[in-house]
Amino acid sequence: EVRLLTSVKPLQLIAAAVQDGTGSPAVLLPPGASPHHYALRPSDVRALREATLFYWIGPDLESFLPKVLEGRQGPSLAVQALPGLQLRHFESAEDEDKDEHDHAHRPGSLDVHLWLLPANARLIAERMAADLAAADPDATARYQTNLAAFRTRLEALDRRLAARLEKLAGKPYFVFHEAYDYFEAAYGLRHAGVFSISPEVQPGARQVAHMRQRLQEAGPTCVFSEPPLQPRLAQTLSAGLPVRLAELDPLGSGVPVGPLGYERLLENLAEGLAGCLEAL
Amino acid sequence: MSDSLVRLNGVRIAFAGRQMLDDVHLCVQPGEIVTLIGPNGAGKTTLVRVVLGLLKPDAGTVWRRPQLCIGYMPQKLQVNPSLPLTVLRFLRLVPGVDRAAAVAALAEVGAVQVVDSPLQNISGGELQRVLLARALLRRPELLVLDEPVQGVDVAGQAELYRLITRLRERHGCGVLMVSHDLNLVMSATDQVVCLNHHVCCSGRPEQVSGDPAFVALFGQAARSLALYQHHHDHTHDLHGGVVLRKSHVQGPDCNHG
Amino acid sequence: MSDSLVRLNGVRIAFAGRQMLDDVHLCVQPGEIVTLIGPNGAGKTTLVRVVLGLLKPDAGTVWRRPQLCIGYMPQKLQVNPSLPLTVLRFLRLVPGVDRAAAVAALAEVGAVQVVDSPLQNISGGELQRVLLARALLRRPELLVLDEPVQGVDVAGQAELYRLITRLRERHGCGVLMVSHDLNLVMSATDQVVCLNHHVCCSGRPEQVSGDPAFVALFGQAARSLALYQHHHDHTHDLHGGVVLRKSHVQGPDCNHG
Amino acid sequence: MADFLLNALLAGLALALVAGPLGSFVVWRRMAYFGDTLSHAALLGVAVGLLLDVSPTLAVIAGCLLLAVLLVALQQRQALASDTLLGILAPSTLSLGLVVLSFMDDVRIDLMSYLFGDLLAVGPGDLAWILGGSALVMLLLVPLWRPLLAITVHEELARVEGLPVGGIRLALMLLIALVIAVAMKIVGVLLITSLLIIPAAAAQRHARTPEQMAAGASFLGVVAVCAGLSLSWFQDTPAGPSIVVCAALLFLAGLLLPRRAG
Amino acid sequence: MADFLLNALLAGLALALVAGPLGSFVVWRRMAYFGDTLSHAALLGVAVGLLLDVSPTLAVIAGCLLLAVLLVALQQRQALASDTLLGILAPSTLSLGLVVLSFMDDVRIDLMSYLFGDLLAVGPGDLAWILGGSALVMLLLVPLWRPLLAITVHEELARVEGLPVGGIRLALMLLIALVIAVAMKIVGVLLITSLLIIPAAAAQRHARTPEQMAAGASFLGVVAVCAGLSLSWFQDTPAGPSIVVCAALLFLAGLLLPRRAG
Ligand SMILES: Nc1ncnc2c1ncn2[C@@H]1O[C@H](COP(=O)(O)OP(=O)(O)OP(=O)(O)O)[C@@H](O)[C@H]1O
Ligand SMILES: Nc1ncnc2c1ncn2[C@@H]1O[C@H](COP(=O)(O)OP(=O)(O)OP(=O)(O)O)[C@@H](O)[C@H]1O
Ligand SMILES: [Mg+2]
Ligand SMILES: [Mg+2]
Ligand SMILES: [Zn+2]
Repeated sequence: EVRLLTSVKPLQLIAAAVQDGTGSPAVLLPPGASPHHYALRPSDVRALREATLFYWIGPDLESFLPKVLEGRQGPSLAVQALPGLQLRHFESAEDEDKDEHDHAHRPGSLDVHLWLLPANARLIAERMAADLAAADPDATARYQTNLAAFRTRLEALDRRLAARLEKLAGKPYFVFHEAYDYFEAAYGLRHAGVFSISPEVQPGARQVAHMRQRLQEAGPTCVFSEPPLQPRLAQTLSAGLPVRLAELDPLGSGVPVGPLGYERLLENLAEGLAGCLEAL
Repeated sequence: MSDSLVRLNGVRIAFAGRQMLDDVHLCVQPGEIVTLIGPNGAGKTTLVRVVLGLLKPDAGTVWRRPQLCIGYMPQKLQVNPSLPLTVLRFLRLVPGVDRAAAVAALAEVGAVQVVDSPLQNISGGELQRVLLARALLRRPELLVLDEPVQGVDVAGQAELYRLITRLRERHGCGVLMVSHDLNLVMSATDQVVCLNHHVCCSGRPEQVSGDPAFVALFGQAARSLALYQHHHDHTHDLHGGVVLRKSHVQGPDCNHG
Repeated sequence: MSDSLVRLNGVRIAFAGRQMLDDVHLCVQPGEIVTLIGPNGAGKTTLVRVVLGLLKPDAGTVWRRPQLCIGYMPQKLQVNPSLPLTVLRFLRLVPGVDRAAAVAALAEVGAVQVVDSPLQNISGGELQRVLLARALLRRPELLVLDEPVQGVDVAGQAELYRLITRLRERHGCGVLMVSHDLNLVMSATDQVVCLNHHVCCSGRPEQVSGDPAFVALFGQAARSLALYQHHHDHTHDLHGGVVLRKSHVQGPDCNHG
Repeated sequence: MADFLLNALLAGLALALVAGPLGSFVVWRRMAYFGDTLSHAALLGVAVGLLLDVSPTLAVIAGCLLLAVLLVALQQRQALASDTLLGILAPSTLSLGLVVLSFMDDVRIDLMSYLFGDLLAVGPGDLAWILGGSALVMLLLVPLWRPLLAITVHEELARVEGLPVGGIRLALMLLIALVIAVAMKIVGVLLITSLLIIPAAAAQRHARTPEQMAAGASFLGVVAVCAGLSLSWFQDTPAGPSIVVCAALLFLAGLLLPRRAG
Repeated sequence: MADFLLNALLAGLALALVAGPLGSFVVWRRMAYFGDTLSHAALLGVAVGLLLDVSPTLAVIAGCLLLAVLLVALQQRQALASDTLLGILAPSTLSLGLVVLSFMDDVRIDLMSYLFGDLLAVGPGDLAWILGGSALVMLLLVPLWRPLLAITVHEELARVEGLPVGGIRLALMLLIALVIAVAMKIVGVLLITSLLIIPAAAAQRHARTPEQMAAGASFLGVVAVCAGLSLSWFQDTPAGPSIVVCAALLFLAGLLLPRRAG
């Protein structure tokens, strides 16, 4: 068995699909743990050292990892550096309002939720399959089959989601934290507003007023939060408005680890979105 | 003893193995001025703190009349420097004191000019006077003063001692005082307790000033006050360790042992 | 004036609008004992702090001999209470002092028994002695003492004044001292400066004690020291405000004006 | 004006008013680190609360009150300065919380959300809590004021004069802890600790009595809240931090003014 | 023993040794809040660094040193206690950092990540920094020790005796700030502030001279590091917090022992 370790749960889910039948991948950060308040345990360091293969998103998300990885002998891959991956960068708020213009300015910081794009997941899975085959040549065939099956299932899922979410296009909804851009880009959705662009940066008064106004204008709408966060601002601002509060889980925290886990993650997202928006 | 304000019996206290107070008996009656004298480091402040209940003795009993109202003037006082506090406001921390009462008390101790100064900035002698004023404002039944005129100017010293004597007469309160001013003390005290870790001698000023223990302790300076001189019943080395000890003269107001 | 240790010319300082020092001239020569006397709140400590450079005067000049080594004993000292510090270690903070030297200095001031006690726990009089020992250990050219015997017992007071006089003879250092003990001071001082916001009078003890300004300030208590009495050239109200002012007697060592 | 802004303003003003007198005591008694320590203790509370299955809000408040009691107990036994004791308790409670959490495998909590509120998110329910709580604390402060001052001026003197020093000190700690614990969840620990300390420190320089300082601190806090919310509105900056920055500017301005004639 | 554990142990021991004397000064001078304040100032440094396009590590160190200078300047002008000044500077710098960040729309970075290290992540390069830095600080402390003590015992006395009080104070602040700034990034702010304060406070009770306290603090720090890492290894708890918990236990044990005969 090849010991494969990933930093966060979504990567573990992708790996589980590829490794199906030959082993089960492990994950470093427990779901819900925030990367910067996580204090390492010896078992974490040992797991990192002993894993044959290690995958993480990149220094933009798991900023504590580069230093720990210095002590690791085996290969490790920051998937954000995979060639061919579609990456998105945040833009400044002014640009969002205007129409697309040429992006001459410095690109903003990387949107690290890159696993929410099925095409990216496929690319990651392909790389994992190749690495696994190199590490464990005897099971090459198995990895290839798994990969092919994952690809097929992804295509089917992609079509299903596209069909399901197509009807939602144009329905206004708000997110608590800007985590879904990849997913939205893939299925032609666009949130009408974000409450706080990142947990550390609280919105200013005018932006909150702006949000409140948009919420009022939007009529019946949905506001999505991420499960561990307590969206107090969302609750306060939507008080008295025909607004439904619901949760979206971009990390798949509640999804059981297994070959179908990644698809469940995306399906849960779509389900969450549709479930709320269709009921409006 | 039911009419005494405070009574100590066989109090012992040791700091870090050094016996600081050894079998000390003391009592203060209403209307009586008791003065503690003794060399530096003799344990006078320690004894005062035991009387006040700020220090628990290792042995012996401390009895205070229930609900005894005490006015206390510590030997050194460092007021919290971050607290903006005028002298007036400091005095008005005593319940029921208004500006007029505070000014009157300051006038009595001769410090009325600092009434609006920040407490942390007044001079050493002025602080002593203000602390005394505060102790007075509480209309105490027992006034405890640890070196009340330390740092006070010459004219003020005599004035303050006279004030303390007047107070006793006016309000009938008991006074327990520590002092190094033998000349001023002797004339204004009912009972002198000469302390050097143990009570060397105690009694009326004229008794004490003639006591050999007293003379042994204070030597030259005391000679001018001493009325007569007895046979030494014990002697002290330079810093007051008892070299030889027999019996001591006891003050008339306390029965102990 | 090139051989004086410190020289003040026309120093003025005001706190919160109150003029605290008004046109004060002062100088200290090597081997000379200068004593500041005056009522509480007269500005003695303030003047000392100006001499030491701890306070900048509003007007006037302060000159100190370059590289002057000063031994200072403040009027009140609150040592950082969170610092564990024995008396010995405190004295050894002076460069080049070993245990033997520290013990010798403590013996001179009569506080050798507290050598290993925590500095924060020693009694008031003991602390005064330790501070004096520390000032001595620096082998200063100028010794500045603010009420050095405050809280010291009777025997110790005379002893310490004798020590200060001896020191001047032994090391030839200048001494600037604040004191309320007129009787002790007058016998051991070269120059007395009588301060009450302004210099009331200054000069040799026998000159000053006869000065009308001095008598006006100290009244009764000073009379026993005064040798003769002149015609008042100005009087003071209770707290030292100058009511009428003509010319003052100037000390012989300072030329100013 | 938007109603959320009105809520924020009212909550900010109420907190600024009550923070004036309480913050003065924080400055006098050298407890500047108290707020941060409480937020760390709150984390331990949450961790233990998870273990025992108690509501996190309750756990936070219990953690804060326990810490206050512990602090008073340590102060009584120990010669250490308050700030050192707080400096010990803060990392210790946080670390204990983290160790406890590490024994629980599958917890999904956003620890920070228990600690960091947002002034702009104050709803009508929160506002009622803050207004009611502030009024209650103010009422409790009235009879406590003189004894509190007495033990702050000089503890031994107060003890000799017959005041129950330990009890009064405990009452003060509990009062401050309660205000911080409640405000922490609603407006955030950053804002409440700043409102306690900065206006009081700014007022100190120009006050001559404790009452002037407390009132001045309340006043400066009110000014900071108004200015900060305006800044937030016109420059679209985060509300809490803007108030803190305005308070800091007021403090700096106070440094430049000459000290009030003593 | 695993090499990462060896690295952690060596780094922990070096820091514990140097934290003994430095931490004693932190306790004596009432700067327990200094570490936290520096971490907040560092955040402002990072935010400004992002604006000016400066390397974050440099920005962190610059922020910390600037704060130290600012603190010394304020202490000279102002009658406020150190802990109050720190209590003003900490939230102010943090808030200013947050306000600055809010002007940068396109930055969605995890600010904290620039500040927090982890003892188990210490690599050979970090270790070299820590060992070299600790040795250097120890060397610098030798000539500074006596003047530092003198200004800590009584500042006016030291000034009269001709010591350059301002300069010495600044030197101490910069030394502590530098140690905290470097250690913060490598082992985390939680661990370094705890190593500074807790062992020193525990040693104070039983020390009779400043040197005994500093040595005792170093010793207790070393014990806490060894015990904490063992706890972490055998119970699989996070390393830094385990050391802090062990240090706190040592402090509590010291409370139970009788105070050393004075
Ligand atoms: N808390 C303490 N721990 C250890 N020793 C102490 C403590 N308090 C006082 N002492 C010691 O006890 C002795 C007596 O102190 P005390 O203050 O009672 O003397 P005193 O008679 O008031 O002297 P003074 O006339 O100088 O004020 C001193 O030598 C002092 O060092
Ligand atoms: N920093 C200050 N701010 C305001 N007033 C001050 C300050 N320092 C001293 N004073 C005032 O100046 C006056 C003189 O104080 P100073 O300490 O010089 O008196 P002193 O002559 O030493 O008196 P004492 O004999 O009592 O020690 C006092 O009335 C005091 O209130
Ligand atoms: Mg005494
Ligand atoms: Mg004076
Ligand atoms: Zn996210």
